Amino acid sequence: MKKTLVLLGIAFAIMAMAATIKVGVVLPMTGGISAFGQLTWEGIELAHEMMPTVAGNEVKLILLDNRSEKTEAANAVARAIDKEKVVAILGEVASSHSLAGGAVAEEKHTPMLSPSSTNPLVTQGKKYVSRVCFIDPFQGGAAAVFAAKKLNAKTAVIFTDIQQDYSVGLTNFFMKAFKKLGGRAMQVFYNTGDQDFTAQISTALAFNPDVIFITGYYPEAALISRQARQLGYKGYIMGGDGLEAPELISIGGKAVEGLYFTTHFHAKAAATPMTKKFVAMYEKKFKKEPSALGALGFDAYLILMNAMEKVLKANPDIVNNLQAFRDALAKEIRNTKDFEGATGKITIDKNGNAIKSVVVDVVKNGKFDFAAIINPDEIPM
Amino acid sequence: MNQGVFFLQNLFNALMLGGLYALIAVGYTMVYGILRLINFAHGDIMMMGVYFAFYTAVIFSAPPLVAAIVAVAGAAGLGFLIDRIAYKPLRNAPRISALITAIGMSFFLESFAVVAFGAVPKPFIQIFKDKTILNKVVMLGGARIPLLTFLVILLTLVIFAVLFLIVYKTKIGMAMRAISMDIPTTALMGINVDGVIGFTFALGSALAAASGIMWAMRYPNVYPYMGFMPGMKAFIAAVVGGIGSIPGAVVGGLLLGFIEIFMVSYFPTMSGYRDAFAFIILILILMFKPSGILGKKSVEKV
Amino acid sequence: MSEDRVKQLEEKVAELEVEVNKPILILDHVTMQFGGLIAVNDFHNKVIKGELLGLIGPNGAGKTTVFNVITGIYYPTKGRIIFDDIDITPFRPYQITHLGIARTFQNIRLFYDLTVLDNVLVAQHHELSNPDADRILIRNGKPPKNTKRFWFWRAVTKLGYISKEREMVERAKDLIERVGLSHVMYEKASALPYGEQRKLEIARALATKPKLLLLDEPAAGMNPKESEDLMEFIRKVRDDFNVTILLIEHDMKVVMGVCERIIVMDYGKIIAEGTPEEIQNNPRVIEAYLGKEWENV
Amino acid sequence: MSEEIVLQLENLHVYYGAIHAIKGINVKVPRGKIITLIGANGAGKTTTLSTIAGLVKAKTGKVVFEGRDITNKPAHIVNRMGIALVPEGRRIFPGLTVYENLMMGAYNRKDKDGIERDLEWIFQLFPRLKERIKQLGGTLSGGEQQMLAISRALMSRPKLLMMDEPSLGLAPILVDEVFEVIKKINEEGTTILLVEQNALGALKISHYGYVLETGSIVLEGPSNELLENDMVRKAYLGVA
Amino acid sequence: MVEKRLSTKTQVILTLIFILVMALLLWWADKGFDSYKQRVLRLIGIYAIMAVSLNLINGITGIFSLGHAGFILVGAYTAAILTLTPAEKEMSYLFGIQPWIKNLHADFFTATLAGGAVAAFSAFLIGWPVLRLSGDYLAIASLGFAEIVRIWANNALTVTNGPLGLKAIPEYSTTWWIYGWLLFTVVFIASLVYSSYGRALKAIREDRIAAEAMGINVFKHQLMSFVVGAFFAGVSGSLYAHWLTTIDPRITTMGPMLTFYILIMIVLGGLGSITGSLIGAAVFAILFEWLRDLEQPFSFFGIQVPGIPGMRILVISALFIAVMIFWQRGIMGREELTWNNLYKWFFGRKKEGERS
Repeated sequence: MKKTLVLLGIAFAIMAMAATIKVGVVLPMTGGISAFGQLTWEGIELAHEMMPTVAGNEVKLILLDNRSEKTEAANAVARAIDKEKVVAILGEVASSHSLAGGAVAEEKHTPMLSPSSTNPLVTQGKKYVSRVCFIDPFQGGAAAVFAAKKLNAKTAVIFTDIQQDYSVGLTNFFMKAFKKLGGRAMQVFYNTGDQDFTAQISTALAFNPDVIFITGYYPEAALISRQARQLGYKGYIMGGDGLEAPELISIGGKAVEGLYFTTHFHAKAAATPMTKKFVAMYEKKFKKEPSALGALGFDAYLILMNAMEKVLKANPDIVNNLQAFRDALAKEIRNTKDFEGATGKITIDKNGNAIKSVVVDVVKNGKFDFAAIINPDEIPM
Repeated sequence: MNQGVFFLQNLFNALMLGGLYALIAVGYTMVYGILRLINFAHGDIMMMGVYFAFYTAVIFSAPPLVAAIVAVAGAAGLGFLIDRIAYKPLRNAPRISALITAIGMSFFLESFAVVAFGAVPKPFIQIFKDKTILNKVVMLGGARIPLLTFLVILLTLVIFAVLFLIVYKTKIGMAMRAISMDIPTTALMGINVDGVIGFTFALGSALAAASGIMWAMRYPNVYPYMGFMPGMKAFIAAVVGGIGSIPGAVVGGLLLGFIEIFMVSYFPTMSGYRDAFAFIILILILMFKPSGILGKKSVEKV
Repeated sequence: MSEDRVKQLEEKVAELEVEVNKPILILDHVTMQFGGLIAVNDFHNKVIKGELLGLIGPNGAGKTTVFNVITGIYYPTKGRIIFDDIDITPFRPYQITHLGIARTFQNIRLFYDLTVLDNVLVAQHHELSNPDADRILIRNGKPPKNTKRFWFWRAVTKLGYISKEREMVERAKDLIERVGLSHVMYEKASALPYGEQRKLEIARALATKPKLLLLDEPAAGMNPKESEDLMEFIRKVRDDFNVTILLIEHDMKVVMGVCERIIVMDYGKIIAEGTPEEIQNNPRVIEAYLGKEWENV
Repeated sequence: MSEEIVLQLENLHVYYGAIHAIKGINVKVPRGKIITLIGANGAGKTTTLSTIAGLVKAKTGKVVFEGRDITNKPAHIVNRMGIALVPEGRRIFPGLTVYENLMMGAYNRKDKDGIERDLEWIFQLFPRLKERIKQLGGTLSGGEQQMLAISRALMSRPKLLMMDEPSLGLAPILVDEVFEVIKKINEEGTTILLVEQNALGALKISHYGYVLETGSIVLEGPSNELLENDMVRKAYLGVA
Repeated sequence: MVEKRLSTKTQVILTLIFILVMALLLWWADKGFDSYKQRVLRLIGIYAIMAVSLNLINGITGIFSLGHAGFILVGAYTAAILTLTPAEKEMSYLFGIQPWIKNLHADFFTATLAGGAVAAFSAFLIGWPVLRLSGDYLAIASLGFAEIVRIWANNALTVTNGPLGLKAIPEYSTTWWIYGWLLFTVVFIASLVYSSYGRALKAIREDRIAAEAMGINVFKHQLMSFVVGAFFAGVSGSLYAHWLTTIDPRITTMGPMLTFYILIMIVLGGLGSITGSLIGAAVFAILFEWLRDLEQPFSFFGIQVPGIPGMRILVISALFIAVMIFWQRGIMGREELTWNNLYKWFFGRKKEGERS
């Protein structure tokens, strides 16, 4: 009798200890940039399937849509923190949303980990907001180095999506670096959702560029490449991480063959064991090639879990003190060092930015292939 | 590229874009012509039509032509249904109510597409492969012109002619014109007004799907919000040309296509303002000739 | 007497007549053209202060267009319109109203979602808020109506507004009483029966304090009994409110019964002018408009 | 004398929102006759015709046409059964030609020869329309528009022709002409239900009349008797 | 017959009591609510200002404007540029900054006023061409102007920082600021609407030709309504910017979508009803957050339903269409929730019998 009671007591104690940890995921699942949200969510879901518990506690993901709107981006973060009582937030995708949501997270002392917001301002001056991706000055510099040194380009035309802060920022950083490396550059603008770029391309061709650098996202980039090739452009086409999506190839077709873009990972480049595992799992579950956004979402989840595990191991009872848990977690995320994620070895510095190499991919035979790797020290800052 | 070739190239680019605008605008203008309703959902019907084609081709591996026919028929049915469910109950309501409902319908179709098809863009090119003859490029005086451009221009002309015949030479066309003037009296003539309006919606929506497919062949990127901007521009084209007038829609579409392409080509620094051009033209036209280039002036009876 | 002398005397008489029968409104060779259609063709006539003038003619003869030209809704193709010694041709409708011409419409145009009281109050708004008509009056050497300045801010802050508002309401209620609509004071205009809507429209026009009142088919849709009441009402309005009235009407009984002078239009032109008796016996009018039935009434 | 009743209204009630516009009226229209409804504006005359034509829905009561219940049938069905309405204010299609306007009336007819014959008949009735066959409806004068509206209704070969205020807004000289035409059409075999404010004219040509006041029938009888009726004379004929 | 009504004195006292009670409630909410609820509460206040101001233009005056987002944008940018310090601006403008823009600085209240004023001035300029049109054309032209303004903001890098938008705007919009401005908005617009100006505006809505024949300078009054509406739209823009702390000229942030949302609010509340707009704004803001539960996985009679993102907007748009079809007048119609109407509601039932 006594024995059973003791056993029951132990069982209860274990149950009490094994709490459910809630993690908020705030993404644009609908609206203008919902594609990014949905791709990121695939990676997060996958990682959650792979690692559904941390230190014996179940992790519950709460997905909140922000309809690609700023108002909602901020509201959803507030809701996750106050209503859902989440320990941490994964998100958001677009830098402008991360800025709106990040302000709320910072105010409420809740860690927020963005998978793919590359604008430097997102983490600037904040203690609780971090990211697992590199920042734009870094990426723009790497792309300029690749264009000038590896492709020997002297002239570049940059296609800027005037509606995307990401694109405008990246353009700015690329131009600065490219000019520093002795190149000449010119800019043309387009708008998100544009379908016809023949006018800009005709203008660009008059400049006779060695390289066309597209700083926007893949839907337009695929069309720009197609139309540029149709209009007889023979030079290089390059882009940033916004180009990485299987649709670049399916929409762009032959036109994107030989296109280079900077990105976060490639199976061949940063051969961590996790990369292979991620690719295999992703292809099994979604029956398609993984996307960079998916990989970043995947890494964001894992880095969060990694930090959580450390916090919980040091102090298992912290589960019961939400605010202490959040504070400790925010600090721990910034202690991440050489974490082996799907996108390579990731270190998060004390400002909350990830330090990692930039990978350059090339489209070859209708597939993304590894082309080069640019390390942080190569970039003129 | 020399100036002549540059101009020729842009000329055909403009014809292509303008032709596509015109095709979408014709559907807009027909519905407006008879109901005085700005069917904000028109661009979204076009989007649905493209999805119909995409899924018919992907799931049933149907040949492109079959997929196109299914899409056109599906969109026609959808247009008819939308009219029955959302617009018909509001026939006698203030026009503003119908306009607001149309905005709601546009939201609805977009979010329906997000939920049902996902927001990740789908590559339309999977159906109409790169090797399709339409994507072949013709050299013309140094300019490179895809065959599709000629098809769009040809189809715009054909559709315009067919519509002209329907509206001016058939009984149902006469009924459509009568409805645009006076609905109850048309009903008194023994004409099933809702039937004729439904037919107009179906026809306009079928046109939207047809132009949507061509749009997707040119810009092979299918996503739930793809209808918004073309829809908006086509609407502007319809107003600029004279809303309610089919030749006006064609003129307006071409004009818009020309201005957009040529402004961006010859003033590349202005390309960020590209969408603003459309609105500036719209406002200028509304200021100086509110009934549009080919529209008839209507005098308010006092 | 020489012919010159006769002429001189005639001119003298005419001058004296002008003194007595001073015209309040002169339509000076007014032509209104819409595209190819000439709706009003060289209309040249006047309205004498205090008279009750009728304008008749077949449908499409251009009667309502004459009203629209007078009230500034249309700008005439040719000609001038002089009201109370001021050339009002280029003025906007609201300015013309402010100078003292009010009208009703063929198809009643009330503010249907507003109460009867509010309908009348709307007509008083311009007196307080419209300084630009004052400027016209001053420019033409007439006394201004002393529009309140900063009326907008008074209305918002209610400073110096409430007493004026009360005054306005009193005046409106008084007017409504005088036209016999006080039992429906707080009803929406849309809830009124047809006849009362007509009366309300006239009351609303009177609330603008007009010198000249234009009535566009006031008896339309009334039965003979109602029409008779209306005639009484129109005469009463003219006398009580001291206005000149110009009316378009189809109901010959009303026109013949109430008007002192009648102008007949056909195809945009004046084809006859005179007293009711003269009109009834004018062969041109009988042929174009009245038909034989009226010949011997 | 037993007459065949073409149209019968049985205890018809119609509401516009909260307004009770028609309060239980009973009307019979025998074949081959002209029946008139007279009354002041707002008495419910137009509402009655609109309800029969299917433009307005009845709350209770029945509309029976040739033995069939047609209450609240849609307007185009009612028209196809053989009832044509010449609406108040003529309502011709201003942007269609005179010919197209006439063809709108014959929209549901398939008999080309019959249409041809009826056109001839109409041009005999209104020679002026023939002259203006290619003109747009909107360019006609008021009287011509009224003729066109009547002709358009006749083009559907109606068994019952309803007319709403055909004399409204016409010059006195034209009013007589219109009544003449109505009489003529009736004499050629069409049953007519006529709504008029011009009570004198209407009663002169009709066989039987109903007097409507605020939605109810207050008086009915053969037209010549109504012409003599004191109440009618006072209220509607303007004769003291 | 005399209308049943409360005396003015009673109404004033009741109103003052109501404002006091609301202030107490707000004070309690400000202390007791978690930040999420507070955010929604503040958003309701901002939406309410937007809705009431658009309602003045659309509902009261009958100008069917679809350009409200443009005025909100102008107000938001003006105010944000003013409250950001020159140093902060220097840092965030990547493409350089016009020196005169850089050196502008003001406190929050002045900035908000300036936001309203610049919005009002832009309405004054835009009004000249737009208000010459009517109906659908006016709607489209105003939408066009709002888009032109937005596209300009997107391209004028050295003034607005282009698509990068303005970030790190101080979070000045407290509950008190927002509801203080809301009170001012409602009082201002209500006293305008319930004056001879308001009657004139309604007359224009009902029939502009008849209104002009009544001596009303239709254009001037429409312009006045447009300018006043735009002023408060600008104010709401400033509050919005200082609530969100970051703004950009994106189509989803300040584009037609925002106008459509406000339109939904005022139609839901009842076009032409100020209190209806307040209710509409609250219903809209709360509904969007409340319906989030639809997007979470839930069990429905034992069946597990996976969370589907997008269900909210799908349900809301379907609901909205249903409202338009079955309940066109919205919650309040053109009526107001006034003391008199409440009084009539509760005690005035006999009224219909009284009239003969």
